[in-house]
Amino acid sequence: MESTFLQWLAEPGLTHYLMVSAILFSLGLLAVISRKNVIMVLMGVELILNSANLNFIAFSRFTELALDGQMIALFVIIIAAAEAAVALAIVLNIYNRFKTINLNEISLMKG
Amino acid sequence: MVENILNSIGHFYPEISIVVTLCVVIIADLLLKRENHTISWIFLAGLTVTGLLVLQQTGLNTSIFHDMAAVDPFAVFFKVILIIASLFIVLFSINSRELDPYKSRLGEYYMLIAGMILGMFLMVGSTNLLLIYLAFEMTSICSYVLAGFTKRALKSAEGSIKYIMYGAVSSGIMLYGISLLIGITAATDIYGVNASLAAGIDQPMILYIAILMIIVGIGFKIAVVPFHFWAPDVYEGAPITITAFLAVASKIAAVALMIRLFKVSFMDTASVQIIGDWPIFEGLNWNMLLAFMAALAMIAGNLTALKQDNIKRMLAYSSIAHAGYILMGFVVLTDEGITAIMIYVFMYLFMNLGAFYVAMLFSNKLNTESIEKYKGLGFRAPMECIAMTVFLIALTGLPPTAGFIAKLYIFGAAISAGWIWLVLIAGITTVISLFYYIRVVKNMFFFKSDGISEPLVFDAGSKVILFMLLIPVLLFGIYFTPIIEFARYSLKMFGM
Amino acid sequence: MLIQLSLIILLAPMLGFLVLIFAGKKLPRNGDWFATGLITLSFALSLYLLITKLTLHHGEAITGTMTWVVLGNAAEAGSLTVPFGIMIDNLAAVMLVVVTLISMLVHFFSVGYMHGDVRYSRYYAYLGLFSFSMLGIVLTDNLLMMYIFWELVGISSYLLIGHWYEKKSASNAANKAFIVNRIGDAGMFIGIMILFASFSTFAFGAIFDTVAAGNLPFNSTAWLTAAGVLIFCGAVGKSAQFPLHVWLPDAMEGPTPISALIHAATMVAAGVYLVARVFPILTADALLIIAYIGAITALIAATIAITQFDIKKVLAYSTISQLGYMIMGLGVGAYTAGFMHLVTHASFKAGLFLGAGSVIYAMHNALHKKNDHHTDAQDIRNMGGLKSRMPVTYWTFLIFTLAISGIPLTSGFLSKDEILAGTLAFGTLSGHWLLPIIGFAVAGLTAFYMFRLLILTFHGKHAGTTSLDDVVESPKVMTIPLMVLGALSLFVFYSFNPFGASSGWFFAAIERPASVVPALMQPATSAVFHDAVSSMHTLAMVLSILIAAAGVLFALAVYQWNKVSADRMASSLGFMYRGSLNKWYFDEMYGSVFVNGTIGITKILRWFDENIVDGAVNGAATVTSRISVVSRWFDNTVVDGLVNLSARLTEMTGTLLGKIQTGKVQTYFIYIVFSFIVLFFLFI
Amino acid sequence: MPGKPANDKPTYDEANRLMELSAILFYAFTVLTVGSAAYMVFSKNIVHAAFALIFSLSGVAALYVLLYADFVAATQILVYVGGILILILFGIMLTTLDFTENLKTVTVNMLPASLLSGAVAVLLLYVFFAAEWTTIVPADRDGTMYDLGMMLMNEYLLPFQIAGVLLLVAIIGALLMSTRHKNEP
Amino acid sequence: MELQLFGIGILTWIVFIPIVGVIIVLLLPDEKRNAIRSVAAAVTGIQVILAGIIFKYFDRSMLGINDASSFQFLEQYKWITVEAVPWVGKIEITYFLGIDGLSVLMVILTALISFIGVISSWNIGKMVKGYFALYLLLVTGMMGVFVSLDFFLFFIFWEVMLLPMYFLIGIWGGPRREYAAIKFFLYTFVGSILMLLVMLALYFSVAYTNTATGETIHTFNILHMMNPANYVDGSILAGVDTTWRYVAWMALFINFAIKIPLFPFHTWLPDAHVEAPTPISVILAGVLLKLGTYGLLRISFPIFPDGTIYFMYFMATLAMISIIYGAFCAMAQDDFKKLIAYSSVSHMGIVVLGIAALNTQGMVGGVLQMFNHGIITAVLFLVVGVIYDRTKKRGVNDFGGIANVMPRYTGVAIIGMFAALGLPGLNGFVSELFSFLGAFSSFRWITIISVTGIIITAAYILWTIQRVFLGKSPDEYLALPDLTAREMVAFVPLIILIILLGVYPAPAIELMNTSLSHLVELITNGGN
Repeated sequence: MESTFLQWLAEPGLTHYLMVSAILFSLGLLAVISRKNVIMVLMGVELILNSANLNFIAFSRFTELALDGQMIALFVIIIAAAEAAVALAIVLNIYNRFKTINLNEISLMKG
Repeated sequence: MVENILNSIGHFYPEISIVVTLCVVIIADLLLKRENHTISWIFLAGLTVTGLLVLQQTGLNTSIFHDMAAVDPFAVFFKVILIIASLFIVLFSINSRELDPYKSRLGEYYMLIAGMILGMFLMVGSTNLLLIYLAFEMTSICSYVLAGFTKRALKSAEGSIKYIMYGAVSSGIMLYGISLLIGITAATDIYGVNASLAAGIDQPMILYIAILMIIVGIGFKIAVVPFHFWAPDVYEGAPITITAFLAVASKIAAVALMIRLFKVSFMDTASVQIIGDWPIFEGLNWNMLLAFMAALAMIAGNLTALKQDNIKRMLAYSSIAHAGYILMGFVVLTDEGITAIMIYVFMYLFMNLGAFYVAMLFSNKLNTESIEKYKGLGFRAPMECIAMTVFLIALTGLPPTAGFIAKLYIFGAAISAGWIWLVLIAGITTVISLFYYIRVVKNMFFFKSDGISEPLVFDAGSKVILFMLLIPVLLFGIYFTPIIEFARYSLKMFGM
Repeated sequence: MLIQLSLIILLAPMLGFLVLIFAGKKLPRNGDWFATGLITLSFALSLYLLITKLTLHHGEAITGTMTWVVLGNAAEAGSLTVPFGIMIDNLAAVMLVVVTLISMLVHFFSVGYMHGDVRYSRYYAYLGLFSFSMLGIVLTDNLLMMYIFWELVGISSYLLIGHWYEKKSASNAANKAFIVNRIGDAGMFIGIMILFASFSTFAFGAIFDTVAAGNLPFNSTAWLTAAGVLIFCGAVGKSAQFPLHVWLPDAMEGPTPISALIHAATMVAAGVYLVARVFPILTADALLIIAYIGAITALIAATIAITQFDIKKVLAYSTISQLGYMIMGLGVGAYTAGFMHLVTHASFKAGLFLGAGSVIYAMHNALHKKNDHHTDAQDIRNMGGLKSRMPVTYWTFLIFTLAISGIPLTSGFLSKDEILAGTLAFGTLSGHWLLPIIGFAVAGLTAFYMFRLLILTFHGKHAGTTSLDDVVESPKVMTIPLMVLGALSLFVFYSFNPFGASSGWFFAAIERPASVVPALMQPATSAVFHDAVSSMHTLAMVLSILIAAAGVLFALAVYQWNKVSADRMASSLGFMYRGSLNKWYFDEMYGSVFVNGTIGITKILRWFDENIVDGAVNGAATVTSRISVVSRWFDNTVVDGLVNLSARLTEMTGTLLGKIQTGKVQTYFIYIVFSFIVLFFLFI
Repeated sequence: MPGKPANDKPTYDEANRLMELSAILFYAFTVLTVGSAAYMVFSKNIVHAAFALIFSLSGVAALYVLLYADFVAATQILVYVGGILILILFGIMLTTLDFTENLKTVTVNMLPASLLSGAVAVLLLYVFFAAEWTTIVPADRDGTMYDLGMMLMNEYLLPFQIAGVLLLVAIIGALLMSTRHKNEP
Repeated sequence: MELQLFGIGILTWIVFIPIVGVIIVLLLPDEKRNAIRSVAAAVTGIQVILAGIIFKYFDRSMLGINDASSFQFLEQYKWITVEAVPWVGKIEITYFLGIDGLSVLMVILTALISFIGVISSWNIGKMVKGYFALYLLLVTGMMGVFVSLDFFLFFIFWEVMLLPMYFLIGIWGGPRREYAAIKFFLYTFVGSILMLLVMLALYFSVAYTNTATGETIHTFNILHMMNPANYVDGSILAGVDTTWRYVAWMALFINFAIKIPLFPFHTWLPDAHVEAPTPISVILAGVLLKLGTYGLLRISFPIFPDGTIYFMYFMATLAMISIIYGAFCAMAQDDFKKLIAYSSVSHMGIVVLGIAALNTQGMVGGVLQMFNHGIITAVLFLVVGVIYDRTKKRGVNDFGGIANVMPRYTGVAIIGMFAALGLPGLNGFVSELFSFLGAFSSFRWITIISVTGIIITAAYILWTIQRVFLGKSPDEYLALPDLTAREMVAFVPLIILIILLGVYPAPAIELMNTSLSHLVELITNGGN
């Protein structure tokens, strides 16, 4: 049993990569939920996107998905860039209006 | 290869037209730079052309760009709705005083709307998971910016940051779900996903997680409980034209996307017994999940709306509730249900836009969105208030308005499939909804305005737009055969 | 022919009502001549009809019907025709004459008595309505129509009692009369429904035939008894029988001629008429109940009458007592005697009331002249010595008093004697000896209190504070009716034998109908009963004369000769006296029982202690208004409260859900992830 | 399937050694990626966090290389490290007035956040670990650029074009949000 | 029987002529108040004339109820038709109007009360145009419900009444009008939703086969719903005595009970009545309440005979409670209008008791009571309105001695009150009599207890008469003017009807006899 587990450890396969991506995803989620700073939240989102991309690449390597996975990952990177640009622009605007980028201080509307 | 692309382009004119419009708007904006609404009319013309091109696609049932997207009656139906909504939004924008300080930026404004329309067109047509995500992001990114378009207004700025944060996280989660779905099925298009699942579900747990994560993303767009939290804040903050657009167009587009995705991917084609029935894969009871969410949406949306004073926020919660009613049709898993959804969104389009439009007219004159400030308006602007009353009772679902027909079909579908508990919840929440809709009416008509009593005068143009919305709401309440026929005809999806 | 005639009799007063209500004030003399003329016409025709009926059509009943409503599809089973019909038998013919006669006399009397009243024509209009309704009761051939006219006399009584509605006491009395009557009527209605539900008909004849054929309501004799007793409830209300007798004394708030007509002679006798009408279906049990109710009523009312000082109240209780007699008579099976007492009582009691009216009229005018508005014109303590000033009134009054006391040579002796004989016979047949004992006791009491009234009013010295020099005899239009009634109170009109009526024309005309109920439930048959009566007749006669004489003598001893002090007697009887004076606390009891019903008997007792004075509390009204307060509370608090509670809950949930909407995006993320996990577990 | 088939298969030993090597590299990069990511999440200093993210994303790029996705790895480095992160750093600079004070960022909702993220992590890890995968033998590739290029111009033409529009729209949108206009305050 | 004018059936005329009125009223300028009022009066007057024509030509011997061929003045046109779809069949909603013995009296009542409502609305001065537009819309709704034979159409008309009523109470009402209006709206709306659900369930359960084309057609036609043969096998409401049928019956019953209103669904009524302006109270009590019992008879009873029989005692018990409870509550009220409102609860209880008996007498009595109660409460509310107009007071204890001051008014009021009290010779008696008689054959004890309600009724009515009309008149009221000519126009027809139907009800009973007997037979035979 132990040897099989060791052997499993020694042969990084699809599961390994998926688990790395799972950890990245959770860390991203944690950052998103817990950090006050908008930019930190954005960085958390980038982690989430990267974890998804890692999945795509891993699947493209280990399943019949082949290059389609890589293709999707490329598009995701592009979209992430676009989204980050817009997000940062909005952050700048927020900063101009509120003089803060702490998310929990920006709540005029509730209820 | 090349023929495929060339053929596809032949079936891609509406989208191309939108992109062209987008470019024309930018260029025109650069050239004109005048603070009037010329740009609006140019955009309106572009949209009209697009609309005509959409209508030309009637009857097509084909796949384009290597199964990336489909052009089928189902997509055309939703494109028609989206175009109608967009046309109205442009007309609203022309009349909106709120946008006046930003007149010099109308080019960007329309360009972003064009981007959204493109995204939504792709949402209703795409059959590829990548394109779905792309279209989704396209729509989102444009709407993030649009929500903050009146950026000097603090609420608008706040709305846009909340929107993008929420949206980015939701779409991130959805992307993760898509990655898992693609991984376990080794297919990128929804037909492939279905084929793979039909061959056997190897990884049920991962599939569940994937479906749930995708629901998180789409649920965000539809603003269905429990993924709705952004909606009230964003709706309240965004300029009213954009709020209306978000509440109507992007919600409807997401509904279309969800129907296509779920119907094509997660249904067991092999075990079809009755035409029009959707058997789901055994053990994959996503309709129960949706029923649960629909019930939550109806309850939470309607109850929370009770306490709202800002008309936009109230309508936001109301639109959350309406998302619940729409999902009810989804739960039924028959073509009945989908027809009901299509009828619902068609009716919803007019009545919701109408309500937002009147709210905008009042906001133009009174500079307020508070329902309390509507007191006595019934005597100062009788026509608008009567129209508002009609829109609101249509939203409640009272005959003889379109809203009643919408509810009738949704309830009917649910009853015929035996979802009695869900219908009961829907019924009770409908009664509750009456409370807050009628509160607006009450304020308008039952009170004397404090001090001011001179009539509010609206120009003829704005009245024409009002009637363009009012007449369908009343007409479809009495004679709705064409809508039903249209919806039934549009049930056809490519590949099904 | 006779049917058409009866229709004219019936509708003539109605015509008077319609004309007077719409055009009364425009007619000369406000139309009193018109109404009086019409009723005189009715009377004349009734008399003709009676004679014709007795001579030409003695044994048969004359009927005529007209369809009122058809229910259901005529072609289908279960359809039903509701007819309006007229039936003239001897009972009805006699009753017609009684009603029209008294009514006519009252019309005449009122010309004097009501002269100058604010609503003079309205008064005559209502009299017409009453006469119409009463004649309807007499003429009808079915229970439904009976009930309809029954209610109509109730409403005319209500209108007339409340004639002087500016007085709170008058409108209170009117309400009380109607509502108490309604209680009885509701019972009667249920009784009618029982019969109708079983037999699908209202007609007396058809019902009797069906029962005779062996059909029972819901196949049970208990229901038949119930039907009888419930219909009798109507009579209990209308004839002011215990326990619904409380309204009649209050009804004296109405004009005195009305008291004479409605609350003495005719309407209250309708109950007796009703019992006589439905007699064939009354089972032995029902009859026993009826007899006892009659007896109790007679006794209670007589004991109250002894101590009253209001001249009209004394007469009112006397009326109740006499009605009890009649009911008891019918109950024991002395059918003809009971009905005969109705007829004789009608004349002398109407006479007594009109005489009292004459006295009150005179007193009132006298006091008015002196500008005395405080002295009660109806209190016998303020009278006395009127004999010389009002001779006609006095002498007629004396005749009536003798008649009611059952002194020989009067009509009252004849009928009362027969009833007492009947009770004695019933006692021998069934062993219920209490009934004759009460009967004779009441006879004595009647003689006593009537002579007390006579003496205190007319004899002796004037007892009041102001002198009554101005009292003068009433005008002719008032005294002539008194004289007519006085004449009619003599024996000769009913039987040529002053000591026995059974050989007279009346007994020949009115025969006890045969019972149709199943044999086991039948009372003693006519023949058996008749034999018993014959054997007891002499005994009854002797006893009744003796007891009446004793009563008269005692009254004379106390009030005329002052041999016995009334005050000492009162104080020695103590509790009995107070009870009688306070009408046995019926009003108070009705008020208190329902109010404090659930709280317990202690509170009732305390209430007795605290409330000696008659607060003119309308018992039923108090109860119901208390209950209604509770039900209003229930409505506002519980029923509405539940609705409001759900509204409140809805709102609270809304607020709560609003709280979730914190406005902080990161809190929303928590919700998303949390719902994600929850949904996942729901999903799998 | 486009792309050249792998001709020369490695011998068993070579394969074994490669496997060991790849395992070592995998763990090394995993530690780098996850470690920097964790540092980023928990770091109080936002600039440090940004640099930690650079390391983490570079680690991901390295993992891409291990997965034979050379072009994607290059893009990752170019776009992320060269683009997005610079953007983020600029963002930090522009929105921070006083570098000594405001670099520290506070956390909120730490307890529910860690509980929920932990739960998600456990859930995902368990599910992935428990899953039985039928993987195909990884096909070694020389490079993916050619194939990707072909696909981009064929099957993925539409997304490619749409992505272009998306970028255009995003750029204009970003400009709209971040610039001041002439008559704006 | 068909009557047409310009090719349009008389029922369409009578239903939609108020809509013509609405348009004319809206086109008139605000200032021409008298013109607006006259248009309303003319339109409702025409309705009365049309009702008279219907009364004259109505064939008293035709069955109606579930037999399309024996309905009269029938109009049926295709409205919504969706062509056949494989798994559902054809879908059909028709414009289907017709009357039978059950509805003809209600049509006449509606026309009459509407007209009288207009007359008594004459002195409403606030926003005359809006008032009459809404009023006429309301009239269309009411009339439409009584003549629709298609459930969908029925429902639309049913709901069309809601909003005008809401506004009429809410804008022209008393101080607590918004509360009353929303309460009315919400209660009724809850009921409507339940009815909507049942309607849909019925729709999916009922399909008939077109004999000509052989198509299976789903329809909202009420008459088809009455035929057990039309229920699709396995559908939710198929079969007899199933749980779902009982549930559906109950849902419908709650809807109608709210409208009637039966205890415990009645609490909207006093509020609505108190706050509504007089003519609206007249309409509300005179016509709207009848919609509830009419609905029971038109829809619940014949479509669900099994449920009706099953819940017979339940209905009767509620009716009994309403009779007694309503009467008690009425007695406790100080507000004249509230008193009458509660008396309506009591009197409508009698209707339900009668119809729940499921025999001819009870049914005839019940339907006649619907008509009579409509007339009587109309009079009573007008009575309150008159005194309120003059004194701006409504408390029963505020008055006294009015009889001396306003004799004509008192006469009218007392006739109305006596009719409510069930005095023979006036119409209320006849219908109460038959209702109770019928009920007694079916439920002995419930009826016996209910009958005690008439005692309480007598008590509170007499007490009210005493407090308002009798006694000495306070000085402030000595100068009150008696009824004006216009007020007399409103009162006289009603008073005449009260007396006429009290003395000779046969003309009214003849109208409905055949149909109601057929209805009873239909129910007792379980729908065959």
